[in-house]
Amino acid sequence: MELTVKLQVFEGPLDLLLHLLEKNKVNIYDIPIVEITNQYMEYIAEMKRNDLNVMSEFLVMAATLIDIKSRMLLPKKESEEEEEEDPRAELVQQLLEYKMYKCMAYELRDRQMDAEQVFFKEPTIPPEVAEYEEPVDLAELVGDMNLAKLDQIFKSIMKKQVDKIDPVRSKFGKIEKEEVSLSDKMLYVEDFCKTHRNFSFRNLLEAQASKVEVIVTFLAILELMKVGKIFISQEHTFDDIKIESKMAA
Amino acid sequence: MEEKNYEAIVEAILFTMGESVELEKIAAALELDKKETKKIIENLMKEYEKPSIGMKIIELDGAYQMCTKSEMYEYLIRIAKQPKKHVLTDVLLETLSIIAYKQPITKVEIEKIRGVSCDHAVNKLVEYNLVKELGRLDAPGRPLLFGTTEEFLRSFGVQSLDELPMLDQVQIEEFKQEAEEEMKVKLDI
Amino acid sequence: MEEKNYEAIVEAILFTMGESVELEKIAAALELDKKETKKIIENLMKEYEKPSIGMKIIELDGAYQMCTKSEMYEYLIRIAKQPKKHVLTDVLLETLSIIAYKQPITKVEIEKIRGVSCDHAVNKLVEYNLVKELGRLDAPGRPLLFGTTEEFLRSFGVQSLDELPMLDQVQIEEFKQEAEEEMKVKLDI
Repeated sequence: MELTVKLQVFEGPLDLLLHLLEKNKVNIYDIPIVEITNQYMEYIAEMKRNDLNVMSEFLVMAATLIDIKSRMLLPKKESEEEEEEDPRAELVQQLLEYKMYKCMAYELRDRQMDAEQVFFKEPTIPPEVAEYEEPVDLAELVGDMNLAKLDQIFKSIMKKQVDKIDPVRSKFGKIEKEEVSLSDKMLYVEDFCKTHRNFSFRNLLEAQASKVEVIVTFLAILELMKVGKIFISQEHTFDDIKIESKMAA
Repeated sequence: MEEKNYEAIVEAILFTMGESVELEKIAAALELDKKETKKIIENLMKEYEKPSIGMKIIELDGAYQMCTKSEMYEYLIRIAKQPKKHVLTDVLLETLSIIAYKQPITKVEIEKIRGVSCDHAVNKLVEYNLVKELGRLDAPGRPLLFGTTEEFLRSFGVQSLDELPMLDQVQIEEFKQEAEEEMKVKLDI
Repeated sequence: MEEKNYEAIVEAILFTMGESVELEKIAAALELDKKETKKIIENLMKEYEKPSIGMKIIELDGAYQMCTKSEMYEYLIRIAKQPKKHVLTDVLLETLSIIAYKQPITKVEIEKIRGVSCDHAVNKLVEYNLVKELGRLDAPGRPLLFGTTEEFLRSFGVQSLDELPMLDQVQIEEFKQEAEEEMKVKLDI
């Protein structure tokens, strides 16, 4: 129920994103991606996860935001040969275009309200005139269309139908939701910190069973770093990350 | 509109309704009494007598109706006589082929196959007399069932419905296998 | 009628047909060329602007239709049935505006702009006869192409697609520069 109420407010991820930008009074061209991503994730966390179709649309955008966020966290290439593109550029473009159509939609609504005040008339063709209404000339209409061609059309439609059934995915079983919560993972990492004061990020990831676990572990590390429970260091780009516990043993 | 243009309102009413409208009703819309209303209508009727106007207002038993002047008939007939440009568009052909091979079929089923609403296409095909209603499906909402007409058979050179080569289960299976083969080839690369 | 009252004929045609009538057809009925016919229709349209007349003539993509003036609405609503209105949600309006500006367009392209699946919205718009299929794109999967209908023009009081309210290139540029100015200010601090 809650979901439908919220969805009336946000018609999709771009809509939500625009709302967040407005709420924070920031310019589309200068999205504070870290803040916005956090707020976006908070919103997703609030959504009841009962409509996977809707959720997935929001999640795609969440992934995009996190992708941009992580790219912005990475140190910039030092070579100045090619100017690095702002990772936000594509999103900005998409937001601008979406905003433009949203603006047009309002304009259309105004016009519709004006146009609605008008009445039209049903045709009233006098009987003397109606007699001359020519029947549709079927022979001309059908032209050189024949059964064989119609058959072709039908087959191509049916083939499209069959194509829609993804032969790989249709064989998949049910997808079970994996329960990997960020808070659980944080507890896990904190525990790990108690036994290992200094450890390697890679080692920690090796202990993770699935992709989801790896991702959530990474998020847990970021979160713990933010609250100051751990300290991380890395000598060079792509080197292993060293993690040091800042918590009392 | 500072001063109400009563004549314009009467005009608009008669135009919109198309059929005859009783004096009472017009008076109620104008918020005037019948006598005043009648005077306005009579003025308007006189105005319409001008040859520069193509319509006239007639009185029928205390009701009024706007219609074309009979001098205009010859032009209207010319409009009616102009062959309409009818074309079987892709949309119509696709819809027709689905109806032909899957009849009797409901609009909902057609929509399922094409993925788009088919109201307009089916209505056009009915207008062209290529498709007709066959009755109603005994299911919730009692949806209409559609099928092809005799004219369809004639125009497409089919002797009888049995002659419609059916895409049977076997063929659908073949399509499926074909699609799977294609996928396998892709995965092998 | 010694001299033809062309304006009266056009009036009678538009009145009788009720629906939109293409310029070609009117020209054929008048036995005039399109240019002359257009001039006559335009004169008539101007004539109809007088406040003493309750109707107006609108242009829809090269066709003409007679309807009532919006000032008449309050009176007509007392007597006539409200024309059927489709309530368009934000989703439908956004989807419609994308289709209107980008036609012909496929569902996939619409989804790219809105970031949300648009199946339902497009189907509803087709059902409301605001959007129609324009054929198929010559690309893998032959996806359907969509565009707006004449009903769209009518419902939104637009004469032709060229007349759609435009965020033109200039406006977009201004918009961008504004944003860039703001950025600079921020960087200066």
